[in-house]
Amino acid sequence: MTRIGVVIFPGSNRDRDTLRAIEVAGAEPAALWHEQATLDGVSAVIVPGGFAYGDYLRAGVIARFSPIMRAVSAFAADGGLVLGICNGFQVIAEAGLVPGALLRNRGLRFLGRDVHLAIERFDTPFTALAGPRRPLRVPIAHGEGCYFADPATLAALDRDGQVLFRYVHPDGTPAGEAGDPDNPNGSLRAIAGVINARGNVAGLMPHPECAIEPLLGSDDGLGIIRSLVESAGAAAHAGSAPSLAGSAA
Amino acid sequence: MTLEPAAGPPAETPLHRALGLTDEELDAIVARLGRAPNDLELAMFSVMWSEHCSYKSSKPLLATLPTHGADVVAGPGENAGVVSIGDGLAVAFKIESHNHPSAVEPYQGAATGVGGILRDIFAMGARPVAVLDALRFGDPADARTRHLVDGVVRGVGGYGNCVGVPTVGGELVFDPSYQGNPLVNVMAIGVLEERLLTRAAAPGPGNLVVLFGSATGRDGIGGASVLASATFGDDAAGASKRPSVQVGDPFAEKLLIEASLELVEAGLVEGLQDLGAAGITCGVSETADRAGTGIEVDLDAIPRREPAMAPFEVMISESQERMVAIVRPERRAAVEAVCARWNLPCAVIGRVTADGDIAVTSEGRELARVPARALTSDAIVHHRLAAPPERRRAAPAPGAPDEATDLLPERGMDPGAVLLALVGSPNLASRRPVYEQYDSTVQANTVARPGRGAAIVRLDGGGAGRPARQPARGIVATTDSVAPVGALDPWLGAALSVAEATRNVSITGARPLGVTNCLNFGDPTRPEAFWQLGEAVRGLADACRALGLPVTGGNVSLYNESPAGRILPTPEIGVVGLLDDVERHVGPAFVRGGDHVVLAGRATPGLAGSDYARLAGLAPEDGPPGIDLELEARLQRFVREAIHAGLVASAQDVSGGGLGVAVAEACLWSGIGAELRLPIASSPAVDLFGESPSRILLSARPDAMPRLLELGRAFDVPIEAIGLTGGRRVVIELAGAGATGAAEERGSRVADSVDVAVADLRHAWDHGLARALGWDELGAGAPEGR
Amino acid sequence: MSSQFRFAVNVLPKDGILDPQGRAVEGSLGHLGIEGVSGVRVGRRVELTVTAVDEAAARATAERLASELLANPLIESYVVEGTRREPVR
Amino acid sequence: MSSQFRFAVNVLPKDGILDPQGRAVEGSLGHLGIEGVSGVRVGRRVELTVTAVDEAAARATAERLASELLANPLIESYVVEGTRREPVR
Ligand SMILES: Nc1ncnc2c1ncn2[C@@H]1O[C@H](COP(=O)(O)OP(=O)(O)O)[C@@H](O)[C@H]1O
Ligand SMILES: [Mg+2]
Repeated sequence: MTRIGVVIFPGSNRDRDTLRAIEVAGAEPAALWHEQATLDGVSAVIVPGGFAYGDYLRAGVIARFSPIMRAVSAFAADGGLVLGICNGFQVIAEAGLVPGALLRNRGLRFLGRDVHLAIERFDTPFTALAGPRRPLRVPIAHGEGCYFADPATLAALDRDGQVLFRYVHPDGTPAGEAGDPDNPNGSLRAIAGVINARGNVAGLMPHPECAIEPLLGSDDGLGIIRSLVESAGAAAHAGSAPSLAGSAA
Repeated sequence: MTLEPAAGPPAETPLHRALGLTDEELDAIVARLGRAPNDLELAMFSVMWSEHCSYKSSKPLLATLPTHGADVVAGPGENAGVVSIGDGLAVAFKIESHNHPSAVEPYQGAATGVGGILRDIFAMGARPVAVLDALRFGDPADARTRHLVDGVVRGVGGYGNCVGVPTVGGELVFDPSYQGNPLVNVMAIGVLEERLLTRAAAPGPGNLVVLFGSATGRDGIGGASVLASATFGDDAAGASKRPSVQVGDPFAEKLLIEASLELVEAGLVEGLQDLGAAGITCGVSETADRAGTGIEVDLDAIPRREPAMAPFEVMISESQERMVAIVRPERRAAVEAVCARWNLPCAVIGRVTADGDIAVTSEGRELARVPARALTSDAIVHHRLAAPPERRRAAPAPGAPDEATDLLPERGMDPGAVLLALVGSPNLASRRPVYEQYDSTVQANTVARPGRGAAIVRLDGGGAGRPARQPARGIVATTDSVAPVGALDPWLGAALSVAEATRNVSITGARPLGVTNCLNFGDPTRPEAFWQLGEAVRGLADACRALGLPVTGGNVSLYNESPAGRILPTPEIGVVGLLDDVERHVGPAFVRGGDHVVLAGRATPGLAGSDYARLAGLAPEDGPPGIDLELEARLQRFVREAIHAGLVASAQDVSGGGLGVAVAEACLWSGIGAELRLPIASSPAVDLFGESPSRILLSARPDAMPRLLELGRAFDVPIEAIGLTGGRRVVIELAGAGATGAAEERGSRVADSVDVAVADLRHAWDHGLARALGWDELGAGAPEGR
Repeated sequence: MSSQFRFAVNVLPKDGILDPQGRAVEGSLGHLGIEGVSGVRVGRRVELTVTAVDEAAARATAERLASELLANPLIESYVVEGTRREPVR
Repeated sequence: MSSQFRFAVNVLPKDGILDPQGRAVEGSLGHLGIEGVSGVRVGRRVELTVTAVDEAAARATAERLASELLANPLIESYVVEGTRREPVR
């Protein structure tokens, strides 16, 4: 079975949710402790939500320096699949694995609610099985999720198809930038998630791993987790970069 | 009366009084020691014999509560109540106040309140799975109130969100009586494998006392800092500069949770105790007393955050995020390894002894020696004077003849307009602006989030190495307090609170497991306040007995008075229930058009204490509605049975704002209207907006109706079909002799029908709170800091 | 005639008050391979421009803002730093 | 022989970066009845002690900490302020 790793920092708090979501999506979850320097041969890595190292100073910045992140960066550099969710997105953004930064929500309050999300591309390892249903309804829970990048970077992201998820109104029309409750944190261009240029590292603020069963309000997030599981399985099977990097690390 | 705060105690004030102990209490200490205490011992007594730690005024009252139940595995006296739920699992839960710290520093007060109650849960070996916050403030338009609400809500979120425990419910109530003294009560719930149940005891002389978590600073020394000037030569200014505000570190708490649970799961600890009020003194004396042992504390071994701390400061510091474990010597290394893994400082600070004393040593010298019992179970008990107020308004006895207090047509009010006003009023409007600041979904088990009715959290979801159970069960939780009625009749207020909280659990289909409570009252040396406390405890006990429920724990907060006034006596009731199959829970919103709407129970007269009374005024001699506890018990059994039999589509409690608001909510949550014809038993105001208890608004498919009505008869519960769901308006026609007669006598038309668009109700409900608090809709608030 | 003055208000946790952020920074130094750093305190810095008739009046405004809005006197202390006169724009 | 040096690092949002906290401060001036305040920027201030052989080495450490940890160059700029030599305790 495909093994997907979940990084556990001190202060991670959606690690168990993520491990379980991987199981539900049909793969074998593997916990990766922040102090370890290797990835135990997993086929993909999820950096989960929470408050790594308390999110003190700036969300994600202290976690970025932990030993496991060196391994994650090397894995990503070798083409390994990495998904950062919420705090995990903040961590990989601080680590420079994806472009941009996550600022305080414009309303200056933590927000925990459901949002609507459009998937902008279905040809990535993170979204291949996520269609066609949209917009997705998934929960958010964060205080620092306002996506920021300078104008040139923003233009390039849109041009190169690196915007993976966008906040939208319930009817699917794009949310505004400021003063629109459907863009909960005031992210520039309503960006909720991005992918790196190479297409193997993605991050998003909402929580697909907490939207995997109707009992809890939505299973719209399952397609994202399943996409990752399938892509990781395919990559491992083909003996391509991810598994090599994992065993070599 | 002092006009200016004194910089320090005048030289002639005896130390014990400066520490808050009375002469009588000093005598009692001397009697227990057989000698005069030294200053360190006196400091230890002063914190342990505080009302907060000793329950010296409330203990005799609490002893009258029903606490037994077949499934109760830990009751009052433990850090949290624990009830077995079968399959080897148990649920731990408790509610606690942090009123006074929150009044001083709302963010940190609320944050450390969350931290404290969570520690009580995982000290039992339970993983915290849910938090509920019950908040009460003064006038929402007042600047000070707004500052407090903002800070408290940020504090609850700031802590709970970070530690990864979902905040799934709570309350937010405004009443002028809380203007100078807000209430911040927090309830936490945890789940544990019963075999891992851990007690806060220190058995086995020779065992080690291990302190782990944050280092000890001068936090919360507060009143005791007089000792610094009195005995340690600090000048008064220096003493007053010592910080008394405790600052919480939720990140440290998260590590503490994981480390504590790992220690418990690995079987490495004999006992576990959180350190809160009275710090190490409380931790060691309570654990020793529970085991009939003593503890010798090596002061020098305690990790400090600050230089030059005096012994008394170390012993009574309330630094947050600390735990004490009792550990066998051969397991020391294993315990240290777990703490190191979680990067938590950890130190052996003492040993369990057989002599029953708490001894404190430093550099080989003994600084204090006090019997553990004298600090805890044998602390002084005060039998306070109780006296009822001279004038009070009592509820009519159950079954008393109805007396119309029909203000509604008299004032020429359109009941639809009243309904809109109620739905948008600060106490009834949506709490979304508040609970959206909380993470309610972390742990991926929240089935019913905050917003409508009781919270539901799935158990047995599986994952992380644990098998999923089929069907998955669920925990249902709520907090409630009917404080305005308690001000008129404290017995009734407490009984109504228990009835409402348990009803809110029962209407989901869950079986209530037990009751926890936080008694927020005034100065117990004031006979009327103490009478209120006594009556409330009696009401709590009576209601729990009638419903067959144990009180598994709680907390008492007294002296909730300020120059601005006294709070309504507020018995905050927390209830936890169990759903055998979480998928089959029933919600409060209508689910489809064409269902029958059914009212189970019957309105009784009395409007005092209701939201309608607050909005519209009422006859001065009107009393609050009474309660028939037997009917309440039957009603709750009926609704659980009906849900179990699959007869119920939705079930909504009738409480704040009465039946009118209950209908409005069931509609506006679903977007489905209703057309109802309400038989008026006493008066339109009472039947529409009265808050008499023991009523449930149900909806059911037409084909379920015969069996539902039959079940009502079987349980001897009055039950009436009052209309159908459907459309986009809420229409309630008021029918029956009572209404027509009363209204016609006054020469007005029968009280007009309620006829309001669901969308209008929704709008009023959505925006009422933000408007009342002056928050803009996106939630931009005051800058941090202040 | 009024001028503009730029101030900075430094707000830091009071001595003796727990500073979880400062502790977290200290705890991360190992991973960064940085040695010899201690006593870390983390606070806020607020920079602002005050338009007033003279520096004394401007400073009084900055002080008021600091004490009433920017710092929580129970747990934080502040210092108003300044000033640099700016041309009125 | 090494000495201790105390530094402060001021981290502020770069020009052009959203600063909702600064806006919030400006927005609440009205309630306080404070006038003439503008251009509010809210950032962080970190104070720390560095033990090193000399001031240059100490400052280098503080600079490294500031650039690698305390500020995110995408969105923030920083200034290292110092220094006051402290007696080694
Ligand atoms: N109102 C009450 N009803 C029942 N039990 C109570 C009540 N108040 C306090 N208790 C019990 O008394 C014990 C001491 O309470 P408390 O000092 O708040 O505990 P802790 O120090 O662990 O927070 C607890 O077991 C608590 O459950
Ligand atoms: Mg306790």
